[in-house]
Amino acid sequence: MAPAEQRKPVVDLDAATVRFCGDSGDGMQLAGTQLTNTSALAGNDVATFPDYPAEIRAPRGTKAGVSGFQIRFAADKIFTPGDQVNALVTMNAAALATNLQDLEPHGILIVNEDGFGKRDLELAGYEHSPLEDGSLDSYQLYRVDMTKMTRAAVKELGLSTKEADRCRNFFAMGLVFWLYDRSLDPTERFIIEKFGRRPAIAEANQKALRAGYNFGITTEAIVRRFAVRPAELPPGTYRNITGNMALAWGLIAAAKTSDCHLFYGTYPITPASDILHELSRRKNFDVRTFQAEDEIAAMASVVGAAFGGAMAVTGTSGPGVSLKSEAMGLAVMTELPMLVINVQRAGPSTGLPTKTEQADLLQALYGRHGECPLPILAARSPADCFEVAMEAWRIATRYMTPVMILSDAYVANGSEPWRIPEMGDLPRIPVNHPGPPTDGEPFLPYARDEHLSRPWALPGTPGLMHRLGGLEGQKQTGAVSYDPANHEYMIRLRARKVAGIANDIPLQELEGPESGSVVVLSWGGTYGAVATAVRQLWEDGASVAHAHLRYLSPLPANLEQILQRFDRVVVAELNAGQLRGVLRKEFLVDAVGLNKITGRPFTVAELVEAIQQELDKKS
Amino acid sequence: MAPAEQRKPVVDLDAATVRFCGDSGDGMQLAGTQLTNTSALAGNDVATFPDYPAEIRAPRGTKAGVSGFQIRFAADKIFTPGDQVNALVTMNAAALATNLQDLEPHGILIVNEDGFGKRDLELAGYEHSPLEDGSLDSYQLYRVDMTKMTRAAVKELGLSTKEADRCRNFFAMGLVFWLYDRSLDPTERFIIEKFGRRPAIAEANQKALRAGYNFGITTEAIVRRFAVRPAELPPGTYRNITGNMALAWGLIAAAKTSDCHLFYGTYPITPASDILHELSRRKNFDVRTFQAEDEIAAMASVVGAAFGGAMAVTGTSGPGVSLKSEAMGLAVMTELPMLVINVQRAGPSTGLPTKTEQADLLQALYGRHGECPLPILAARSPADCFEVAMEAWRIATRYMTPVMILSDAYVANGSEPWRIPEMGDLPRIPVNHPGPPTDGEPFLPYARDEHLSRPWALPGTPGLMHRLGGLEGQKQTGAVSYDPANHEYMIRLRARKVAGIANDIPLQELEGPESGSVVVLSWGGTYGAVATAVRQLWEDGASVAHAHLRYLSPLPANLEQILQRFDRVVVAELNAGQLRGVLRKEFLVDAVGLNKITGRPFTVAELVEAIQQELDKKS
Amino acid sequence: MSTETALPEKPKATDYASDQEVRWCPGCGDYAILAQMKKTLASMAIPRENVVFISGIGCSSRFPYYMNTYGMHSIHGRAPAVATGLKVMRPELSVFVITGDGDGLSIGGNHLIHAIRRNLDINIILFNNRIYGLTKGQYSPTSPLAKVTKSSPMGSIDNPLNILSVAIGCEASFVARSVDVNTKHLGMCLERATEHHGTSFIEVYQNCVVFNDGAYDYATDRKIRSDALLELEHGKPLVFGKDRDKGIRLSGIDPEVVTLGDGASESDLLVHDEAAAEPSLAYFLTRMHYPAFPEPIGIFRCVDRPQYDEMLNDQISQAVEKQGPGSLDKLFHSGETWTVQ
Amino acid sequence: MSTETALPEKPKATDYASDQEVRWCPGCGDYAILAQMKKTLASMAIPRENVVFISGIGCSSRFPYYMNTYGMHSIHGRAPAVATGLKVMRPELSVFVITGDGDGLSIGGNHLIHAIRRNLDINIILFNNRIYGLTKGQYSPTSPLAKVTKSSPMGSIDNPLNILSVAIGCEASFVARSVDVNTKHLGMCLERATEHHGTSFIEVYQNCVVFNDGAYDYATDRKIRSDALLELEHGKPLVFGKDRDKGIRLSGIDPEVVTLGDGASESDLLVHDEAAAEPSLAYFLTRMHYPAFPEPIGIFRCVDRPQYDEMLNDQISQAVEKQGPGSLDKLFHSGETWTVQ
Ligand SMILES: Cc1ncc(C[n+]2csc(CCOP(=O)(O)OP(=O)(O)O)c2C)c(N)n1
Ligand SMILES: Cc1ncc(C[n+]2csc(CCOP(=O)(O)OP(=O)(O)O)c2C)c(N)n1
Ligand code: SF4
Ligand code: SF4
Ligand SMILES: [Mg+2]
Ligand SMILES: [Mg+2]
Repeated sequence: MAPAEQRKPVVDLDAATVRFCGDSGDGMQLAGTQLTNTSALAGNDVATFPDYPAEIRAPRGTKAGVSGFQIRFAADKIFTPGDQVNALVTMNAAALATNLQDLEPHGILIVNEDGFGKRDLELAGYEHSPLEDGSLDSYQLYRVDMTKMTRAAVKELGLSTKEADRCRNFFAMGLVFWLYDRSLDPTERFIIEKFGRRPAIAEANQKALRAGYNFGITTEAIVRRFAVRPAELPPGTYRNITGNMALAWGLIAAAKTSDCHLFYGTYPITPASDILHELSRRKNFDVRTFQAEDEIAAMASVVGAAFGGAMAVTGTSGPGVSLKSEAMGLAVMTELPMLVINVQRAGPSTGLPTKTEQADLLQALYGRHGECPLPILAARSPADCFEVAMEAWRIATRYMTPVMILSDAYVANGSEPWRIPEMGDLPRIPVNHPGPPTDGEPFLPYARDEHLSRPWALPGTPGLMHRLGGLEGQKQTGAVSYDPANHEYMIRLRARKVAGIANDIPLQELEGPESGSVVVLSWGGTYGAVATAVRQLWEDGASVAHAHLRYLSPLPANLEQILQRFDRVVVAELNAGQLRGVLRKEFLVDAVGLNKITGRPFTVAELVEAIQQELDKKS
Repeated sequence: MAPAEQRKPVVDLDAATVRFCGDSGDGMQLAGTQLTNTSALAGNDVATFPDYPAEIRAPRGTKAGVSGFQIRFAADKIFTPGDQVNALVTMNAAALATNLQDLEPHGILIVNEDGFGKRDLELAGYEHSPLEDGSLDSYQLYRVDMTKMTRAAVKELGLSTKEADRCRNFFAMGLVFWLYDRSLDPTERFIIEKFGRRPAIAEANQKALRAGYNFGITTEAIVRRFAVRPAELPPGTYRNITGNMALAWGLIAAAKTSDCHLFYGTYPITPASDILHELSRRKNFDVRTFQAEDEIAAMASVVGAAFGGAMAVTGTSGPGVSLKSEAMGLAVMTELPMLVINVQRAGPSTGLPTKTEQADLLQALYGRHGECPLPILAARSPADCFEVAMEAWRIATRYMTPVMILSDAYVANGSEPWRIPEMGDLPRIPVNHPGPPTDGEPFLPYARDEHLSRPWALPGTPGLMHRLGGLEGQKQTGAVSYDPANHEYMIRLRARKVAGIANDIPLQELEGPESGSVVVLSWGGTYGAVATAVRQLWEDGASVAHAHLRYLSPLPANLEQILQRFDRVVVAELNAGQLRGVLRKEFLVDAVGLNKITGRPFTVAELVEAIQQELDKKS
Repeated sequence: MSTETALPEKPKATDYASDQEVRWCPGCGDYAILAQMKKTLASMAIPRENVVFISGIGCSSRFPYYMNTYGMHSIHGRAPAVATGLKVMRPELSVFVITGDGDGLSIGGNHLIHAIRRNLDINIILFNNRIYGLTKGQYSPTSPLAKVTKSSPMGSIDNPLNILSVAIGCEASFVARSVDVNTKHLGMCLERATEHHGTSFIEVYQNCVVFNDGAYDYATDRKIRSDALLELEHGKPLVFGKDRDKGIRLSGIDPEVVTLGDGASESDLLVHDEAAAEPSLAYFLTRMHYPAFPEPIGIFRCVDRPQYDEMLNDQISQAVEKQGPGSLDKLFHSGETWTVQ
Repeated sequence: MSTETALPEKPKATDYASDQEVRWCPGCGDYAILAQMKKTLASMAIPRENVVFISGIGCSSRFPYYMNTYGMHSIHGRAPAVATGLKVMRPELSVFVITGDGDGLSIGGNHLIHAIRRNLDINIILFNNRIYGLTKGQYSPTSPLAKVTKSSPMGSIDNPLNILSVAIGCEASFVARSVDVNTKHLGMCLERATEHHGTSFIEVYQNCVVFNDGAYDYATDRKIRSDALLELEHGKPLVFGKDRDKGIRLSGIDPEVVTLGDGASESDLLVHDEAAAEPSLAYFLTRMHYPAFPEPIGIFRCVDRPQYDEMLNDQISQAVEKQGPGSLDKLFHSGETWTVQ
């Protein structure tokens, strides 16, 4: 509901970026999610960036405990949650201290006054209160005593103050919803769904929400509000979706379209665990999840499940991939189809476990002993995870090979609108298993078809009994063989098989001019930032194109030609130059690296500036 | 003793290549080792290539059970055990079937007749006996009934026939010793040492040895014998040594010269296990070995031992390195000095576990999640392992970093003469541990010295208490830090530290012309074959040089200039082109690959031919 | 051989032999176990295509190559995990894990205990030769203290694992022990294990003639074995000895050896109950070591416990019953959606 | 804080606190354990520089950061192996391993049992909150069957590991159990563990307020805990209950609960003997679970066994005695050598 009379002027915007930040316990992730869904429902394009600490709940009021959720909603297609925040909502001093630098000059700053007590200021490292010392004068500062007003709003419900204070995030939402002219309906529906069983809590949250909204209407302090028109999205039904959710659903869809039973063997690890959580809830979709004792067992179980004919998938993050490497070698030798998902996080070792990075590409390519190649795909955005999952399984089954999927914390936890496909429209993934032999000929488990892949013969099939293993096998028969020539033949064959996939994947697409001075290459979760940066540069007529790679092994057949058509090749990635190294090796191209390794995504601004520098070098 | 009267003519040779082959139970490895030592003692340069099956003891008489030992002894410096065999001794039909192809045209072929019974022929896959069907006419075939003669020789000692037959290899040795005019003394000394406790056996072996020798003197069949002059080796005292032995001794020497206690934590695996066996016998050298429950525990134990101030070393092969990768990441983050030895074998997965390969280089470089660099050295030959071990520890301690040493099955099991150093002449390896603080300043575990390395402060030191870990640490303090800028700073710092080692290692040496048409690059165990091939090409005045890399990360500072001075860069390696890829990436040089992945070393001939082709392209 | 698809009416052991030549050392105990396995499957007439042998790495782990069934010679120590993935997806198959004392207890110890505690319906056969065979003779987690081997020249200082105690500690539902050359007894154990639902764990004393020859002489030597071993029989008192004149009695809470006749009669002896709900007795039995005690062989424990694979698949059916077979179209449209024309 | 090198005469708990701010959830059981550890070290006045805490990954594993001693927050599950390398090279240090039910029993289970069977002289403290805390609430190897968690929405089907049974199965020389909030008792256990030579294994019931709150209410709730727990005392009969009117008696070979008075007197009860050579009694005690039985807390077992680190270093000294300190020059020239002028 939006109140009838609107006393204050509404300014139209193309896009707005809002960030909620506060203590881990303040429910900021929920506030962000609600604003996201509401804006999506309002027809905006949206992009989000949740950012929370490694600690489950660091002590209240500490910087370490600050949790934030940023959302950008727009009237046009957008690819990122935005660099700078237009409106920053901070629930306490620590949140202000750690987030202020991202607020645009003269931006809107809403603070929960009561989060700036003596202790709060100390924990945040403030000598004296920034609310008092004028250091915030350059912003549109709105001091709101959310605690008091929330308590007042829910008074007659007789909750404990602790319970009452838990409603504060709804007050903050209400205020922001008013500020950006958002409907309260979706959130009110959510409240009923979520808290229906505890009516008092449900009502309290609702009251807090409206109190916040009404505060906006009545307060003298805030004089204008904003509106963002619906975006022109392709027609269809949409939902908001996170990367991990899209990946999980993509796996289920791939199993369906290939008539396989889905097996997900894994060991929990941030930021991959949500895939397990989602899949374990989908048992009625014929999904079996196995929480193994460790990643090695998870990988080994996947090899066993694949031997049995399942769509066998494992998911983890960098440390888990390191542990899986030996068993992945077995997967390559047995030439069974399976998927290995790496939701990358900042390394090395334990690194920054909740932060994002793209530094596991070389490990995906070379992280196993011996010559041990496998195909690698990377998802560009939350919704893209769905397609990547299906495509990876298509390749795995057609080429009888493990396939690695690279995601990252930014893609996995971020969300965006997803145009919902009709299952009926999704391409089938054909999977064949040989039946009992009819010709009396001995069965050859390592015979090859036109894709150089071997038959997927399943235990239980009369007459096809065979043994697989990690020792080198005789071509065709697969029997253990120490024949030197056969070893080289098999090494080359496994490599040729993977290389051959290049003829079975789309040619590399290029956004922008077919040729020119600079082509920017990117892969994985940096798509949005790079695409946005390049578009901005186009507006100044820059001669720059963008090639975003989904296929990292093998590389698309036309990639080399594309690179040759530009004076300069720039590779943007969140690592020290891993794809850049691969391109230098493959094509002897003197690619320039545009790298960031801070555990945080690229900002559009820094990309624009860096690419501009390359363009300038040229002229 | 060599008998007084020498009735038969002696032909002088520059070098001779002999191979003993027979059943795993026939004692061929021992025969080869004896001829090796004897020739070394005679002043020849020697090189050996033991080759045995993966099975412990495959069934008698089968091809799978054939074990061989090849040795080349020469009057000049040699680098390889030779491509083709001048004299082949075969104890049974299977051995003949699997080894004949390596015997030179018209070569000497000594067969133990009684190893060619009906069953033997079947197992070897012969329709009818090659001794009868004339298929061996082109060779100098000598049929000797070793069994009968050996039994006769030891008759009066009253051994069981089983025991008697076990002496056959000594009969074979005796004959070969006569054929190449070798002294029996070393072997007789060996017999007394080895079998002293069982006099009957000792005497039997001795009798068999002499019987073989005397058979040579008396037989009408063999009309000439051969002699190989002592080689011109640099003055000094020599011994014959295998790669694994040299590596083990190098580790002990490094511990001594750095005043550290040696800890070797490992899990057995072919072909690395002999390092453990040797070190576990050296407890009186203050060497502690820990046979862990697996490779992960081995690696972790090494991190713990390094934290405690030990010279901590682990050794394994490819599959073990795959398992260690996660813990190696911790080693890199904690910046503690330690050594990780990979005695490479043919992969991927279990592959060909007893065969040699160089396919773990990219794993050594990139096989860990995140940006996780460490220095890598490779040994070129058995004796070189000693120096490499010491140099690796020098780097590890000066730069506070784990260092990877690459060896391979060929280097590890092969042997060559080693000029014994004086411990007094070996360079000291300085190691410092900070003492208790005197200034009252807080201790900074991640402070940096001029090499960018941090202090190695040991538990037990008052006032230096600190915590290490896998999470990203604040520069200087090492305290856990989620600061984005600090993460990038630390990632770059760890990389700079390793890169900086390039200024602290010798410039790359070049054998041959300073510039010209072709430079051949190699690393690890292929040195001998490549060096020999290049020397042969020099004799035809070819413009080819050879650069053999000991340092694979970082690469020597002058390597790029060297490559630029040649029209063509050829990279010879026993993999699908791993170093080649690194050079392309680093220097954008269009290097040509000269690759072999059969589980066997290069032959000189195939290298000469391949390099010649490159030279021809040029002209 | 994998060409003739049909198994004869009365299959013979040879029907389960693959065409691969067996490559263990002459005299290796593994031969006897292989022979018994083929006999057992033949006697139970289990279709070859429904049998899968999963092994790790080691001499023992070459076993699958020699069986004309499905099989995987996987990687060191991981066979139980491979088997888990296979079994939960294909519960109808009979899955065997073949492992060694190094493969199963050293690098693979964790997978072993987790498979056992989950009670996955597989059969795990551990060839215990108390040595690392394939890597040529290092001590293993079952090598006795002070054992001199290539890697312990002054004697091993690793207190050995008593694997059956550990298995009981993990509440194994089926635990047995047998001896490679005791063919009838081994056959019986293999058959019982195959029939059991849940994880069947069998330790087989296996002689490594090359690197640990004679380790089990006490258990195989005609002269002493009847005093050194105690053959467990369900419901029977714990009697042993050449003349069956000795037995095991409880003194306090610990077992003790008594000679029947002088002061002790069969009625005083502990009676074996493989089906006891509490594994106390089974635990005792695992603590008995020669020479202080005779070492029990046979079925220590055989009880019914819910099986992991069964429970997992039951949850699937329940979920389908409760929520109906999942429709992705429905799922995709669940929660908040909006439509753009 | 690591600047003032000298420890005061009578050190206080705070002397062992690092300068790092503690970052567990408010109300987490880990706080209580941290407090007791500092108290214990202070009361024993162990020099800070001689103490090393090695942990894996998990909430519990952040422990070392908060102690002003040496420490390493290693990687998931590997702390016992890290500690092994450290302890064998530096036997004079007191080395503690801090681990969780996931870190120590899931991914790290194998290292744990091998450390225990080797009897390395370290103290392993397992914070058992029966959940994966740091990864936000998946079931762990100690979560009960049917436990509903993020990864088991229909209930866990993994039969939990009884870690103390497993430890006893590995012949642990010191086994204890305590409760996070039972501060005095926990302090006693920590002190005994620190004094013990050999691997000391302590399971601490720890409450995860966020993801598994109340898992141990029965053990902490004043009203029931005295009936739900049995406090072990060496040499004393197994008595428990608010009015100390109940006890444990042996029936056959299994323990049973009896009420003192009606037909049973203290003299019928099992008497605790933590030093018993055979771990039978200790094993029984690990099998007792609430509500069928009271759950024992305290020292289950404390016996002397040779320690791995000691034996290893003894072999070194023996070797030096027998063969004399090794001379590399001699070694290099051993066997066949020859000289070229
Ligand atoms: C990851 C890995 N580490 C080590 C090895 C080397 N290896 C192969 S088998 C084996 C132990 C074999 O002992 P056991 O399991 O007792 O089998 P056995 O040969 O005695 O039958 C080892 C250490 C390997 N193949 N892979
Ligand atoms: C190799 C690896 N796999 C997975 C993880 C993710 N992870 C961190 S802690 C943990 C389990 C924590 O549970 P527990 O050991 O019980 O500690 P708690 O947090 O409950 O104290 C997991 C799965 C990791 N850090 N490293
Ligand atoms: S080494 Fe031992 S276990 Fe292996 S095959 Fe030979 S005898 Fe059997
Ligand atoms: S999540 Fe649980 S275990 Fe972890 S800190 Fe919070 S309360 Fe403690
Ligand atoms: Mg064994
Ligand atoms: Mg836990």
